[in-house]
Amino acid sequence: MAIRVNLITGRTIQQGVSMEAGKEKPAYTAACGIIELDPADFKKLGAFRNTNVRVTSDHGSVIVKAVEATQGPHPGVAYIPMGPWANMVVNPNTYSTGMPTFKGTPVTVEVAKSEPVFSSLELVRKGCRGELA
Amino acid sequence: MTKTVTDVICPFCGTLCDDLEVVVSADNKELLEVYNACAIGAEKFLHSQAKDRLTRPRMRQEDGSWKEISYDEAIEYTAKILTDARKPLMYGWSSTNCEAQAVGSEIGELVGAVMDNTATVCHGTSLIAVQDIGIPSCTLGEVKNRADRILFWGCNPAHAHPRHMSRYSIFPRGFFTGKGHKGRKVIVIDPRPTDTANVADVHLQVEQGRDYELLNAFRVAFKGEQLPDVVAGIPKEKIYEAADLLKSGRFVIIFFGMGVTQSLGKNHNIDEAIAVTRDLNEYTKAAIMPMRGHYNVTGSGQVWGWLFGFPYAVDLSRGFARYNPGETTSNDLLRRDEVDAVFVLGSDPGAHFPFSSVKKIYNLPSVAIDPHETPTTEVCKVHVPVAFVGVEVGGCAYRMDNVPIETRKVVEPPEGMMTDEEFLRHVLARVKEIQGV
Amino acid sequence: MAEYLIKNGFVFDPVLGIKGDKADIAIKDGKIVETTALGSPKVIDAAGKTVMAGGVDIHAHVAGPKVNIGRNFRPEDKLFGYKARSGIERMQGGFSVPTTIRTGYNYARMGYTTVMEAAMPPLYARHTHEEMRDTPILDQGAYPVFGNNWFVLEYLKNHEIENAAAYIAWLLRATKGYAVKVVNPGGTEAWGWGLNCENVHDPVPYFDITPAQIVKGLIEANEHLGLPHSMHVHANNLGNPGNYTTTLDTFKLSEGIKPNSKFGRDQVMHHTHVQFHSYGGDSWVNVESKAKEIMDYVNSHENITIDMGQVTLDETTTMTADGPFEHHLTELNHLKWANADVELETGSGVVPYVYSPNIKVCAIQWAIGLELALFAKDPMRIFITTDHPNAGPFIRYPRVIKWLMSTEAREQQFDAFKHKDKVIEATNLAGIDRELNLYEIAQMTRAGPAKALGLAHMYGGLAPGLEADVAIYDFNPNEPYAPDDIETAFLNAEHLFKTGVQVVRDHNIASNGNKRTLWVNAKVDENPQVMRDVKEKFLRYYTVTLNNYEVTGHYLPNPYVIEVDATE
Amino acid sequence: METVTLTIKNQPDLFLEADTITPDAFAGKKIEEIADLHVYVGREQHRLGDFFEISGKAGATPEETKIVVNGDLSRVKYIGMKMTAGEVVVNSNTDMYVGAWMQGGKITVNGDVDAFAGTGMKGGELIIKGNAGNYLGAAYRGDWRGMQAGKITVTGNAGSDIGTFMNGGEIVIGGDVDVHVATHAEGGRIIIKGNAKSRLGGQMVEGEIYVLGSIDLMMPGFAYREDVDVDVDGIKGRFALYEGDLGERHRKRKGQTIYAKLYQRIEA
Repeated sequence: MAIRVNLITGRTIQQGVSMEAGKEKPAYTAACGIIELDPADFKKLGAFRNTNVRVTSDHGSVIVKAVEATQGPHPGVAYIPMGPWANMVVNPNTYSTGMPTFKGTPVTVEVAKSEPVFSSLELVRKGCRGELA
Repeated sequence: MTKTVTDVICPFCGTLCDDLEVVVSADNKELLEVYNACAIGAEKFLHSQAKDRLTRPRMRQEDGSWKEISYDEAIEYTAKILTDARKPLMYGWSSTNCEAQAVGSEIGELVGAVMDNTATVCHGTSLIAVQDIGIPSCTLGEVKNRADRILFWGCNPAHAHPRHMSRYSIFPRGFFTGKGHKGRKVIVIDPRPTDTANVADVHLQVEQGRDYELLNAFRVAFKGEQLPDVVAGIPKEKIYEAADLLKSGRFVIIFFGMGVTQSLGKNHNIDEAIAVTRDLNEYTKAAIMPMRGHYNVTGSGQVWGWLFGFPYAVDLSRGFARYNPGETTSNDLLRRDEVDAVFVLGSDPGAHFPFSSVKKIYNLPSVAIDPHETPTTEVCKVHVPVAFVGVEVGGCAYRMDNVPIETRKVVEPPEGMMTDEEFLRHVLARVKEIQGV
Repeated sequence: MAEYLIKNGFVFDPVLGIKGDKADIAIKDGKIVETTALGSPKVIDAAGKTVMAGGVDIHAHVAGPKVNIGRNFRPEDKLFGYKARSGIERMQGGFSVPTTIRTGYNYARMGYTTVMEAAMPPLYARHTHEEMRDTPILDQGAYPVFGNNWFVLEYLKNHEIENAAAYIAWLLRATKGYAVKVVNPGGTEAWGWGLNCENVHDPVPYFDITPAQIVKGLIEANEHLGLPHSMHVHANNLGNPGNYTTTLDTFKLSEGIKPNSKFGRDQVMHHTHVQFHSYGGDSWVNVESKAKEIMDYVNSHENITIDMGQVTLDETTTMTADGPFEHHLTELNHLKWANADVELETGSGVVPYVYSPNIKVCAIQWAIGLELALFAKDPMRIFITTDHPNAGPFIRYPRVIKWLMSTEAREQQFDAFKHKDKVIEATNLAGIDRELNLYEIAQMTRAGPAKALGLAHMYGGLAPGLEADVAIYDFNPNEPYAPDDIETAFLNAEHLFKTGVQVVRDHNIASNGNKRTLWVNAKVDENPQVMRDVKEKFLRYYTVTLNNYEVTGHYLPNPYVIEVDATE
Repeated sequence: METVTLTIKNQPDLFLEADTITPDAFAGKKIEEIADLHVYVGREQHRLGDFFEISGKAGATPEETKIVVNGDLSRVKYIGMKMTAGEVVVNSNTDMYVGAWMQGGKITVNGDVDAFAGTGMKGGELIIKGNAGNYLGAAYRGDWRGMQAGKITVTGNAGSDIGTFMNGGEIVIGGDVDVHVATHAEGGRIIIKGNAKSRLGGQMVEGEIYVLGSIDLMMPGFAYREDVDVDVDGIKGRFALYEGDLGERHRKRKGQTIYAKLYQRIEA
């Protein structure tokens, strides 16, 4: 079962705190290796809260944990805190302004229970070495 | 015995709070407590004390493992990749002081680098807009003392600038604003009902990516012209209402963030928001301000402004300064393979650039100067840990309203650790040796 | 330090009273000395050339927040206008708002050695000092703005001169400032509400004080302290038709006040860029020159000095602490507008502007500026400026000198105007045949401004004991020349010495110099009330703490402190 | 008219800055002198001859000089920059700034061009047989003087931000365009024969946009006025006329407010 949503990214206080505490630490993965979905979208996806999901766009794919929106409702809009996980799938097109399109990337979300959410360092390392599925 | 340092500046975000109190050990070696800071700021101070902190440079080996190297070796490697390259990218410059930025600029001049800062993925598009239409703005104290209409557009200070609302915008009581929050009307425009929206009088849940249309609708409404029934998901009645609410203020301030700088339209969103502010000055007093992220991204734009004439994306490769976002901006340069070495200081592109750009850094000669271990240090060939600016060394930083404040040193860095400025001065000297100047 | 002997030049020096006679100038240990004091100097042959003291600019916007807004928001001002790095010269860019590096080099190329930043917002003093630090060669100081400062408004409302003086002394120390600057008194505070004060009796909203009270009170406070420079004012109503009456009203506020200063100045008011304040008529249709009326007043009142603010007919960038004026300007030309109001202190605006010879008003402005200088009876009291970059970039000073020295050059410009006849009709210039000589130019660009700044003991002349700031121009006044030869010569000094260091050699930058930052440390008696007020305002209204406000240490790597004792 | 033919022989490993490939730079020069003209790779200065085989003969003046450039030029910037006269033919895709700030003469590109082609164009003709990138015929950053005069013709599609701050001249796009068309324009004419997305005429003061295809989303600041018959530059048909940007400033003539005009075709 898969759903299409519009992905945006940005800061959260947890992202900020865990970033300053060390991006190599699990707390950073817990804060940013997630996707916030609206309850309505959870229903469509037919998944429980806190399930790992694969998020795929035209630009890439990443495994994150699906959690319920903390600042909702926003049906049809999904939120991944700014960081390496979001940046695996955001639209890099700058329209010749220098700014990638971090907000407003159409993505597919599908349940991927058994697949792991990598830490930030693992994720970029594996990505650079072409070791990601 | 411990002692308390007062009036400490927080080196996290562009709010640049300067009222922190920090308790340190008598010998200045240990930082014990932080008061008045937000959760993020406090964490930044405390993390400097982490026991597992890296204190020496390291170089990536063939087998992928790290090998500790001396600062001299790190200086040599950095000077070499910069002088070997024909067009190195020197990126970051936002989490450091203006003194380091000035030394870095001189290195960039000598090696013909492209100098870019984190505005390139944050408020760079705001800077483009300012170049196209200008920006009526003010210091945060003007907001505190005068503002009775506060509009947050595509920004969420409750999470990104936690003390902004209490120090400057929504809650403080100022000279002409003795009633504080009660005397102000707060509007939030965001595709999500954010925690900031929860403290607002009005929240317009704009359809994501349609800010340009909604801003245009405000300008049409100001002029009393007809609107379509619904714009960007907002019924026209609500737009006319919000427009009147702004016009009826004595002093309107608009704060905006990455919700508009990074969405479709980018610089155009900001351009139109500034036009809205210009329009409001026909009826009352209005100002607009970007919610700058890093605590000194503004400073790097100032330093490059007076040295080169441009606030970011400055291409020095031809011996003079050129600028054109879309060409001289980090992500375009990396995506197009326009640069042949990467130097990063005071930022984490590994975490905050699209992965396609990160992969390019991985494939180039690269060095990261950063107190932390980060996705950037993970993909660079050499990592140089340094002292924390604003904690272990002072220096000038510019607040989001361009007000310069001298950050303070509150504790000693770990034994034998260099500061950004020290490391850069050594690199500069070595570059001059290599080039024979 | 090397000794130099500059031999056989035609010397123009108001301090020594030398009017183009051949003389030798001796340099030793950074000072001008008697030629007999030299040992084995390097000899510079100045035969057939013009020798003057280093130029002194009393009013230019070259460093600080609004200048950098001008740089950063005008990439088009730098397009194709750069100069590449070479040798000791760092890279340079920008035309109307040059980078700090180019600012230092271009002033030096014109033979200038001292340049004052005309408006420093106190809260941004660090920024202003950082830019001056990165401006090579020049000695510089900056004027903090006081005319809309809440402390000043509250003290002067009750005519508390001593308290105002104590606060001025404190702020000069906190910001490392040089003089008391006033911009659109009261009007910029009014602009905090989108309003303005358009004449000297227009009350300031809430503060219940008038611009006249502010200006008079600041003159008195300035003389109470006996500062090196006088109160330096940009009056209300700048740039509007008919504003000359406001200017005269402002002048009159100085009547009967005598200078109290050990620094040798005779004025108690310096009024800047008077060109912008000398308009008659009541609209842009019938605007006309009132330079005659203005100069009749100035010529007959010795306690006033002024500078021109000469329009140079270029595309430039206007920038001023007169916030409401810049808003007015952007309404007229629809170009990009930046505004930067500063809590409790001041404000500013920045707007690009194109002074076109095809536009009648621009041509009239051009004529008015020149008329001011040409009507001047005492060239020691009126100084050449372009209010850089407001009326034009400073790099045009040599062109202004050309216009002042040559009726032929002025006629050439008149002929280039689209509305020549209308311009002649609205101005006096066409009927003026006066041509200034190099001695008068030296008064207007060296000796005069140095004296008005209270720096005659350092700058502006070639008398033994003064700083060895000496410019040598490849210009022979005793041979026939074309008007353009004047501009060429003064745009490219052949040699320039700055406190004894040769910074320009054979028309090229030879050294980044030994730049100093001047500031005034005025000692006053303890004033507990003022210190209480300061603490209270920082606690309640400022967004930085008092302990994070003062500019200290590395922002002034090479400070030069002028001590003033104002204690009883 | 004399012709100089350039054929790229060495590909730059970064990008080649070749703003000297113009009739103005070539005119009156011998082939050896042309080969000595400077080009840049990053901070390195090279000779044009280091990268190109150069043959033929330059005319005495730019007017009499034609330049033909062959080979893969997709990593070459600035061809035809600031040219005032003569002709340039590029038989390849090429990179940024083709014909930027050109004042006269004619450039034909038989391929695609990247961003910033025709930046700040003052005159002449720029013909692109393939697709154009973003900021076609736009103003340089911060400048309120965009395209002043001349004509740009694109056979294929164009990117975003075409005609920003346009004051005059004409841009004709054979295919589709991306977002933001004629932003801040105060004059000139843009014809889009294909489809448009959104943000047409945002903050537009004066000038004309013609769209023959579809428009995803109209700016709220553009109001429908009436249906009109159009016959302009070979474009005939019935068009819906919209005026705007109602939120923007506009001058008045004889008491009438002058708006920017957007025509969308109803039928051919």
